Amino acid sequence: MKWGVITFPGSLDDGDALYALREVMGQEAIALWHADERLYGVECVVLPGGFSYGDYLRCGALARFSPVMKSVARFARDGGLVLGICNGFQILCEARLLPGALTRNRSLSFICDRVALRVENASTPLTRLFSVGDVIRLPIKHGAGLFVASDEELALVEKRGQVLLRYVNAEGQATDEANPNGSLNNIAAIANETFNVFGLMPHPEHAVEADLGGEDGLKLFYSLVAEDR
Amino acid sequence: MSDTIPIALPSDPPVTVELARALGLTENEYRVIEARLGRRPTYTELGVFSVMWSEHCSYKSSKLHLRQLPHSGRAVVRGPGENAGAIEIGDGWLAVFKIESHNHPSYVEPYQGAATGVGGIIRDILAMGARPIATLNSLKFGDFDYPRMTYLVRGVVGGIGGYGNCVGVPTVGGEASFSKEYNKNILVNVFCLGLARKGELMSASAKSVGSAVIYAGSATGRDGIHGASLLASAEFDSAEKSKRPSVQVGDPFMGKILIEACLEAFATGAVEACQDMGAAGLTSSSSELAARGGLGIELDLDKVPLREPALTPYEILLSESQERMLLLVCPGREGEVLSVFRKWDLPACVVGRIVAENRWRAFYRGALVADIPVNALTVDAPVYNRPVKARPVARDYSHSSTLCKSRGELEHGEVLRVLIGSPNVASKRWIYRQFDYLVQSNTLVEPGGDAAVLRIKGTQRALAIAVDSNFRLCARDPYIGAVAAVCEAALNVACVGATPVGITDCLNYGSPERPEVMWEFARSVEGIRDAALALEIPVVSGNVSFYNETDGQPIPPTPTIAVVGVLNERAHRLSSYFKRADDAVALVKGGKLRLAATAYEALLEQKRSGVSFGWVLPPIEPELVKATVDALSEAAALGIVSSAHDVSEGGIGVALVECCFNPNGVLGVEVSLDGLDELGVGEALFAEGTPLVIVSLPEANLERAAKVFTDRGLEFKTLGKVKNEPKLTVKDLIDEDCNALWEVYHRALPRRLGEHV
Amino acid sequence: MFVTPREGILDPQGRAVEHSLKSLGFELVSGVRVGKYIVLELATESPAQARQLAEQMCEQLLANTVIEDYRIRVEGE
Amino acid sequence: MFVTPREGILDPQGRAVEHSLKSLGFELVSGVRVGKYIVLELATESPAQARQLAEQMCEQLLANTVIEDYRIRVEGE
Ligand SMILES: Nc1ncnc2c1ncn2[C@@H]1O[C@H](COP(=O)(O)OP(=O)(O)O)[C@@H](O)[C@H]1O
Ligand SMILES: [Mg+2]
Repeated sequence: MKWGVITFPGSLDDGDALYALREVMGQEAIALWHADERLYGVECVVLPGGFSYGDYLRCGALARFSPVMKSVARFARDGGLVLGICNGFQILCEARLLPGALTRNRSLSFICDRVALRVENASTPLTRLFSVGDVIRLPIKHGAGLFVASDEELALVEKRGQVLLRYVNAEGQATDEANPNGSLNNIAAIANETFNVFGLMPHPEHAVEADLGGEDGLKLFYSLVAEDR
Repeated sequence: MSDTIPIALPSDPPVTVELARALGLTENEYRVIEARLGRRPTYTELGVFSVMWSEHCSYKSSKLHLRQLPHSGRAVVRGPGENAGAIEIGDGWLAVFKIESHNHPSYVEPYQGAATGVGGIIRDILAMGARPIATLNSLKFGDFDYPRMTYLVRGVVGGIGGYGNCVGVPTVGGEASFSKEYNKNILVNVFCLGLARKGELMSASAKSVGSAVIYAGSATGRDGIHGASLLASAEFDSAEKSKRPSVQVGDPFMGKILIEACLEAFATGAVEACQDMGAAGLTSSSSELAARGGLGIELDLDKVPLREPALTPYEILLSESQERMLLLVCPGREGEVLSVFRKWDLPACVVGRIVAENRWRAFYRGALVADIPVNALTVDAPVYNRPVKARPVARDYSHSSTLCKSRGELEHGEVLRVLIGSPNVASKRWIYRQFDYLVQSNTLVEPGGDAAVLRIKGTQRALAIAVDSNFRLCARDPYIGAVAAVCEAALNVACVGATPVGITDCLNYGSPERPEVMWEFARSVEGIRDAALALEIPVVSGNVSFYNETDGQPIPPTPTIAVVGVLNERAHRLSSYFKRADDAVALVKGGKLRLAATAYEALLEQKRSGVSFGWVLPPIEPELVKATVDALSEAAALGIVSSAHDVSEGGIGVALVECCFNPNGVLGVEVSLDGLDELGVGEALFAEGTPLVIVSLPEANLERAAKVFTDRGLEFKTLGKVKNEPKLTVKDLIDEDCNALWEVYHRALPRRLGEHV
Repeated sequence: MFVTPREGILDPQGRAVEHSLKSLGFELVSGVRVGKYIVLELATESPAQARQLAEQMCEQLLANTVIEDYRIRVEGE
Repeated sequence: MFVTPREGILDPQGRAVEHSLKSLGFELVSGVRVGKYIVLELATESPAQARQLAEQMCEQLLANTVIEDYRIRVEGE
């Protein structure tokens, strides 16, 4: 599968995503530039983590106006696979390609840690190699990962099965203590209504080697590869 | 042009000795300036001299002493005097690193002060043509009860994360201590390491006449004028506000773009030399670039991008606005470089030229406003041999009669719990949880270990980095304290299995005009020298921060040492925590156990306010530390030990507890300290020492391992065994639940900061 | 322009600030909301045009209407 | 309460927002400053006391007076 990883000014984990895809998984992956509208025929677009435009105003707010985002929106409407990680998730929400919004962690401080996550829906392209209820461990590192939405929207997101991952404790329960940032319903990852656009706060690209914090992230990427059409 | 005399501007105040003094120059220095110029300086020139001759830029009080430090070695590619040191680490890679202080700004405005400290050191590394891959920090705070301290702690930690996280350079480790001596003068030292390909280091000296001087990055504002120079070169008076410059605000987003754009610009091959605009901004970067190449420079101040209109030449030259770099570009290739910056949407323009004549000249609105011999600003700046006056230091080491004073009153388990719950010993997770230590995908050993370990992609190698200082020892004896800081940092690097290859030091002291402080400084430098020589590690870069005093109270001498080490096989790295149950636990020991200047002593003194125990410092033998370092890397390479952890604050007991905190599940340990009999057994539990290392290993390897250590003249003493059950048992002394200790250890800091975690 | 978190939407910052204020001894405080205050100049003489532009800016960029409300004040209106 | 970056202090956020607004076609825009806007209720009848309390809160917590200025508006004053 051919992947494209976008570099916005201030993207930080773009190189790490490319490293994971190319060096660890042996996939074909190219770097996309924010000012270039073309997507060069990629089959999955990755919006990486980082601080695009310094997170000024709101996280993701300024990046969403990049020229490349026009094409990403079109690509998503046509059913293309789009994966937003951390800052990428924030950009996708700002661009209204995903519901809800991400605001500052309830502690108001940045958190870098490893967390347990429970798979909530295993029949999406991002999660198809998992079973519902699987508990995985991924790193998080963000200052604004608190997922919010209006009550109605949240109810819809839940009802349609758009919640993909929830923060849980070691026993797999979505408790308040296991919620690192205060996200509503412990939500860590969601999909759009048509299940081709995904946003997650944890960083799968930082969990692809046993030496560096485990391999649970690999399985998420491989799920998307399995989706290869 | 060279015989025109620079003009004064209508807005310039008259130049007098008083004005010179107000800018931090002495009357004598002012006279020397007049003599060098053969005339009275203009206001602009006076400003330029005042920053270039400040302690911060000229190292005038420290230079003579620093010359003693060993800075050569087979692997050293660049030593002191450059923007950072560089060491060859194999596979065609160079490690480029340096540590720097940002103490005063962080006290005035902790968030921005710490943030700009991170930004500044990152650009020092960048200027060498290296990609910054990690930062570490060393923080000294005061007592939590001191009024502004929680605010300072939160601000500094927030600022380091705020900048580091956003600029994409992982913060992989550091240290933090809390002691009342730093109440009014906290220390924020930041270390940065970058990687460069061999042969691709950027130069910091002008090469050819006619090269273009390109200014890149943020526009110049009024911020930080006389920031580093005056603020970092004069003591602090809490009542006096006038010396406080307008605070510098960092823009990490700009910092990140600047990294990418500069590296891309360097790759064109058109850039001959580069320097960041740090302390004394445009003035120091331009004059130092010219001086190193034995050339001159002409600057057109009208071309400098300004944030606000109507900045005077004085302000433009002295501004310390952040995120700015100065590049020298081969004549005719300016366009290539400028187009890279355009791609990144970053302001950049030509602001001057390199000239043959050894002059530093600035033009403003077409007129010459400064014309100074380059060397007068740099190599010929004043150097002082300041008077020193020794403080008495107790020299006789004996530990006989005093020991019993502490016995019988405190229960050992209780002492241990108090120690691991004290801010200096407790886990610093509250701090590093706020730092991105993962970005760039190299972090093999995360914060919380003895040293950070980073892989070098595409090779089997890894780098290990540790920063250390020991304020308690330094306050007692600046020589032993400095030796200890070097030894402890080297041991921390060795504990992950790496071989130390380079040192960078950040020397924090009070006013050099006090003979006692100057003595502390001189003794510390001797300590670093002796330890570095014995350990055979060159000192390749460093930084001096004087005038760390407020209301006449200097801080204790505080040399912060960072050691970088290399692991040839990253698979050989050791963890600091026990790996598995049934492994044997042993203590590697060289030299004497020590109770003086330990966390335990501080605790006892606190409990019986004012009582001094009269415990005296034993000497440290760096040769034994060298032996330990060598033995550890050999043992790691042979694969015969599972973990290694050096004993530091809190002593053997605390180190054993820390070893039990395996992140995959807390383990336990059962040991006996019988036979560590130079002290009464009770105190051995809390004794510190250098070198002292706890190792764990499969029992089958005990004999081979013992040989590796004892062959080098070290004691190797089997203490007991790792247990699956999370209990810490020390024969006759301790019986504690490790999970409960884990809670105490990890919740102490957040609790002090008023958080319910 | 004033951009504030919407009624009914979680405002972690407001909550944290309220908590801090209370622990500093400001017990009379309640209902803290933390928003943004954006000041800018517009090179136009017409307050009506200014308002219209400001509204567009808020809708498009300055506010995220999923979670924020905004208010505009035009000098000279 | 309105908390804004001080005159002369770098406001990277304001600069970034201005840049974006311009590239969105709002060319008439200049001098963007982004600050904080904090609304809260105080259980007191006296506007004078309210102002005094608000001032204390700004000094102690809400504004960082080294780099920020603040302004207070009290309803009913
Ligand atoms: N300011 C800090 N920033 C990041 N990490 C820190 C900081 N302070 C402490 N740490 C982490 O905690 C670990 C333990 O610190 P410390 O007790 O000082 O180690 P040691 O005693 O081995 O020198 C360090 O190795 C470091 O990784
Ligand atoms: Mg250690």
